[in-house]
Amino acid sequence: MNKCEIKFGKMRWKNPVTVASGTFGLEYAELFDLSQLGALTTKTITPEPKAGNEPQRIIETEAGLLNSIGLQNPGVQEFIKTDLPEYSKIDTNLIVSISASSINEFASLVKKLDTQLGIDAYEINISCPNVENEGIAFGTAPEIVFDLTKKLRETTDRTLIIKLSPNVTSITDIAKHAENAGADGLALINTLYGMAIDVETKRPKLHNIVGGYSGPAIKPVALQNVYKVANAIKIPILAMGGISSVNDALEFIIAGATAIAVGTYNFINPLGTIEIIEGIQEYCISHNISYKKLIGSIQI
Amino acid sequence: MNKCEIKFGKMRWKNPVTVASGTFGLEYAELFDLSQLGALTTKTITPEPKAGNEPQRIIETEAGLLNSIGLQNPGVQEFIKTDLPEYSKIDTNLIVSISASSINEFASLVKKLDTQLGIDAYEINISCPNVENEGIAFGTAPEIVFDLTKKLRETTDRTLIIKLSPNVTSITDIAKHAENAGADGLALINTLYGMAIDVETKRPKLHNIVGGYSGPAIKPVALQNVYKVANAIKIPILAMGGISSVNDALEFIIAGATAIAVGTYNFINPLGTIEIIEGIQEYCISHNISYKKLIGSIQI
Amino acid sequence: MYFKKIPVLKVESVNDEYFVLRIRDKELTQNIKPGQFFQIKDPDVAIPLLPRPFGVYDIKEDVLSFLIKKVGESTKNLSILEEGHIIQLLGPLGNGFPVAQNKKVLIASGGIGYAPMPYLEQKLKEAGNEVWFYHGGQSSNDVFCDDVQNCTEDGSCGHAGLVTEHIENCFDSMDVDVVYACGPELMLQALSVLCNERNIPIYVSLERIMACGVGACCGCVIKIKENGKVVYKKVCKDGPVFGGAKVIWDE
Amino acid sequence: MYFKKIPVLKVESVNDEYFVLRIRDKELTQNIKPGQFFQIKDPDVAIPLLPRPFGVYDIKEDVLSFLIKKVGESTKNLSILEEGHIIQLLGPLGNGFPVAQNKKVLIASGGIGYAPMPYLEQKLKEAGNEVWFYHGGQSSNDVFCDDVQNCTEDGSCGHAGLVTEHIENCFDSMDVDVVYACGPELMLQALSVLCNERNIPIYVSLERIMACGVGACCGCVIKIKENGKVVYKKVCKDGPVFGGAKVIWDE
Ligand SMILES: Cc1cc2nc3c(=O)[nH]c(=O)nc-3n(C[C@H](O)[C@H](O)[C@H](O)COP(=O)(O)OP(=O)(O)OC[C@H]3O[C@@H](n4cnc5c(N)ncnc54)[C@H](O)[C@@H]3O)c2cc1C
Ligand SMILES: Cc1cc2nc3c(=O)[nH]c(=O)nc-3n(C[C@H](O)[C@H](O)[C@H](O)COP(=O)(O)OP(=O)(O)OC[C@H]3O[C@@H](n4cnc5c(N)ncnc54)[C@H](O)[C@@H]3O)c2cc1C
Ligand SMILES: Cc1cc2nc3c(=O)[nH]c(=O)nc-3n(C[C@H](O)[C@H](O)[C@H](O)COP(=O)(O)O)c2cc1C
Ligand SMILES: Cc1cc2nc3c(=O)[nH]c(=O)nc-3n(C[C@H](O)[C@H](O)[C@H](O)COP(=O)(O)O)c2cc1C
Ligand code: FES
Ligand code: FES
Repeated sequence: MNKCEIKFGKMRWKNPVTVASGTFGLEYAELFDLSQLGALTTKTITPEPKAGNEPQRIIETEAGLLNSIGLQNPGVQEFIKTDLPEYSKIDTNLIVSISASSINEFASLVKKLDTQLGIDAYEINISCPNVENEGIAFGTAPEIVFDLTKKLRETTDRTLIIKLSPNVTSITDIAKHAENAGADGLALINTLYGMAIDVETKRPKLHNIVGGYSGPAIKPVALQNVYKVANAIKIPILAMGGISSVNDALEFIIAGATAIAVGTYNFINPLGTIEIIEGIQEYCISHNISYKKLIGSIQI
Repeated sequence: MNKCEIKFGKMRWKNPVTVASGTFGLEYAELFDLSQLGALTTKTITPEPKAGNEPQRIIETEAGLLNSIGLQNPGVQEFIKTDLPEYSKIDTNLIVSISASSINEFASLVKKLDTQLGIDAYEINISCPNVENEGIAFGTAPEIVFDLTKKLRETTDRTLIIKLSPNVTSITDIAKHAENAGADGLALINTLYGMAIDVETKRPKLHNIVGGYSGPAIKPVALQNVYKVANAIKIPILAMGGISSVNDALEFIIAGATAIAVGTYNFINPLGTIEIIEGIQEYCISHNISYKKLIGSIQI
Repeated sequence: MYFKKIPVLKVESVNDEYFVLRIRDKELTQNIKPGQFFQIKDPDVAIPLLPRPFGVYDIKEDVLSFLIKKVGESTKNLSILEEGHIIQLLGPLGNGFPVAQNKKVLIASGGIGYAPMPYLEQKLKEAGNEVWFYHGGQSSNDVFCDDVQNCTEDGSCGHAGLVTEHIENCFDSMDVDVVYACGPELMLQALSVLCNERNIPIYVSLERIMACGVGACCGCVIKIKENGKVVYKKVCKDGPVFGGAKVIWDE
Repeated sequence: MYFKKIPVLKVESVNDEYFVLRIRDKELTQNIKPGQFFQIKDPDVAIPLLPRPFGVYDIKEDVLSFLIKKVGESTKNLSILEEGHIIQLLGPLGNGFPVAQNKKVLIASGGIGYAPMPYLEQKLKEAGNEVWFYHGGQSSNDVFCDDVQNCTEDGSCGHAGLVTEHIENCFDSMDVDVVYACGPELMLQALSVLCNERNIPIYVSLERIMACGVGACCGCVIKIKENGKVVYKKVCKDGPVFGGAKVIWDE
């Protein structure tokens, strides 16, 4: 009697919890059985290998983490050869996060991945703040989001999740464009822009100057975005941003998220996802509410 | 030999520290001599009295504060009668923060205040997230910011500071429009949008559902905005957002702020402004740098 | 109003849930009205950010005491402070209770609402009032002193039942001029109704989440009836004590 | 690799700046390579958020020890933990030092870089190596053991001067097959140059700010020369031990 199964696009999840792209890897298989997760999400894969940004790449700040990894990844070829077979062995949904620098590049990346078994969904990362002149431009222009989503919708039958940036005037506008173009679901939020300076050297603490801000500090902002978007669209939301406890996860679900992803908190407590899965189930039982009813159950 | 005097628009400040609008009041005169501050900033005043939003209006969250005060204020008439005479007695600059619901209303508010002595600058609050269909719309449309600033520039000779919202796709775009229309300086940032939910009652913790997020959690975001805007404009910046220590203030100054404002931290340490003023002076002395040189001294 | 950093004189546990925090200071112990409060924080603790408000429990010479219930992070942190640890205090804050003169007065408290009442009782007695003191709690854990009329819901100490029931009975037998109350809002609301019916003035001390504590942020407002209108009043500055008849209670 | 919550066995102060943290656990003390480290955090402390990496200082039976220098919030917090307080450990992590067999080896450490060396020394000796151990610090405060060649910059203990200077002298008189080093980067860089000139292989253990500690986040990379190209390597997973000749040192 597992009360927390969900449908997300064409996928069925045994529970509503996955990991946020870029914050998790197969390394954690040493610690627990990864098939316990509702889904796995890969770090973002690009058409060609990416070395990533110069270090310093991470710095802890006020209740959060700044990162400028710069989408370091081995490229799709190597991903298919090395990582995908490993992921495929794990008995849960696989969401492959991808990024590219043009609509056509995105489409051919999806085409290439579509030839492979073992992939259940694509998360389209149009919101990474760490890749110059790329990625983020997509995420801020509603029309481009529409065109990109439409093109990818024509390209694949697999579940298509568009991951949105919070660094915009109207995230609902962009969300609606993605929905109208045929997205199966949305993921939000990617990191906020943030920065830190060393006052002794007068240098930015990150080599890239500006980084992506994640962790507990961004939770209220993420929650507000999820609530707003949930009220504007009908497709399911995969929510993330600072989730570090069962309580945090529940707030997002009550605000309207169908599923949640744990990001930065993996670094603090690698077993946090499992504790959150159990906690959600316990909440549903002790509050005598089905998971389905819990989604968007906010009382205004 | 006070090394930290500044010019801000037509004002001269004895030091670069003021308080953020809405987070300070004459009540604190019981604790210290308010003339020690470089400037005082009033809470936002509107043409008519405003009762403010229904409670619950504040809630502490992850390293920050959510508020939905809703610009509670006695209106300009009462402000001129009761508060202004008290403020005028304090020997420092007075920045009056104002808001209104149309360009014309803004202009006549400024006209009314222009008849009064003792006001050194207006901070134009076009970025309050807590007033429905009002305020925030101004802050997100560059053309309206331009028109509003131009109109006010034609209305008054006093220092005109436009206060910007971080909840936009491109804050630099809006900053440039304000500068081009004749603003003397910019204030940033106002609060981020944020939200919190009580998972037992399933109700938003704020009656207004969404509130403004301030405090340490938003500092990296504010710093990034200040850095970006400082690189795009020439007029001075009054920076705020989570400043809670001398170190925080220095980061903003090194990023390009001419002056800084302490907001939420007043609630935590009402003498924080004084400690920050002293700390900035000590830093300049121990690092043998003039305050003027410190502004925007970031090493890239 | 002062803002001071002062060493903890002592933290004394009352029982698992309650403790008394004491500090020693000449200035802070001057001219404090019963019902006034302080904003207190351990400056070494970054989160929670905000200080927390606590009413004045007792003043003996230059020792100022607070009776505190452990309910969350801040109160738990305060409960384990050691002697000499520096804490910050802002206050005294708020209006405090108006102290009647030579009247028959009734003090009613519930749970941690007991905290400001012993000091109020002392001031009332000094002003020549005849004082009855009723206190209610869930169990004997919530009872602090034998010298008052204690009621516990589980009957583990004093009278069994709700303190409001006992007070209602008393109203029939005693002639009360003024009521002072602090405790859960449902209790304050019920008492206000009882007093209203009998035309007895009642002063209630309210709690709201606070940020500044001094009236600057407008964060802590409640709705009050004033001259036929409903207005917002700041619990920190206009209160925490309000006339019970004027308060618009939450549904 | 394990993730465990374990009670503190003991925190022993070495002097004002350094302390030793011990825990007892059967599993965690198995198969640990010298130079490997653990990510440690007090789960009761919300901020700093991230755990902090510490090298293995000593293993005796099932007792695992860390030698830690107080430099910021987390290390200060760890230094005042009481026996029985639960801390979380993730590890062992990283590649560790490759242990030579029957060679003449030199260990060089500076400051807190001493931490992983005693355990390495033990393993090297067990593998039949002849070991010289040089350690340098600013003052006698940074010296931990009399059985090694200590150098202090202020001359307050052992030889006076920089440890690198002493090692340079030794290279002339001794025949060293391999060098193992941990300490400030300037020292590691200088040693790498000395070794390069003499064609002696050197392994250096590096420090970088870490988030995940396991290779998942790509946060802790440094630049390494590999097959004529410059590539990023993760200090947490590909390191913390690297061939000194391959490291591209920061300017
Ligand atoms: C004027 C005034 C006087 C007070 N006097 C006393 C006193 O003498 N002794 C005492 O023990 N307590 C007193 N309180 C209540 C005390 O301030 C709260 O218990 C305290 O703020 C809780 O802090 P926390 O971090 O431990 O708990 P939190 O984790 O902040 O909160 C725990 C629970 O208490 C609620 N809460 C938080 N802050 C307040 C608040 N300010 N008022 C009401 N509920 C709150 C929260 O919503 C939550 O449900 C007083 C409150 C006010 C406004
Ligand atoms: C693989 C590895 C093994 C280590 N082993 C030990 C050990 O055995 N004993 C020991 O005392 N220390 C060791 N360190 C260093 C230790 O991790 C840092 O001193 C610690 O993270 C500082 O945390 P803090 O919160 O006290 O200080 P913070 O306030 O975080 O930082 C204080 C200063 O230290 C710097 N710093 C923070 N984290 C690191 C880090 N991970 N590496 C380098 N500098 C950092 C900061 O930039 C800052 O200047 C090791 C580091 C690594 C990477
Ligand atoms: C170190 C790090 C690396 C990240 N890499 C990616 C990435 O490759 N692709 C992506 O879409 N998001 C990436 N993110 C963003 C996260 O997936 C997530 O959206 C964000 O961190 C907010 O969630 P959190 O606060 O729980 O971490 C990264 C975040 C961090 C902290
Ligand atoms: C309780 C509260 C009330 C505020 N009221 C106003 C206001 O009336 N006008 C305004 O321009 N900004 C207002 N602000 C925003 C602050 O001036 C400031 O821009 C913001 O809080 C960020 O600074 P901080 O993090 O230092 O508080 C308010 C903020 C808080 C917390
Ligand atoms: S707490 Fe700020 S006005 Fe009452
Ligand atoms: S700390 Fe995450 S990869 Fe090294």
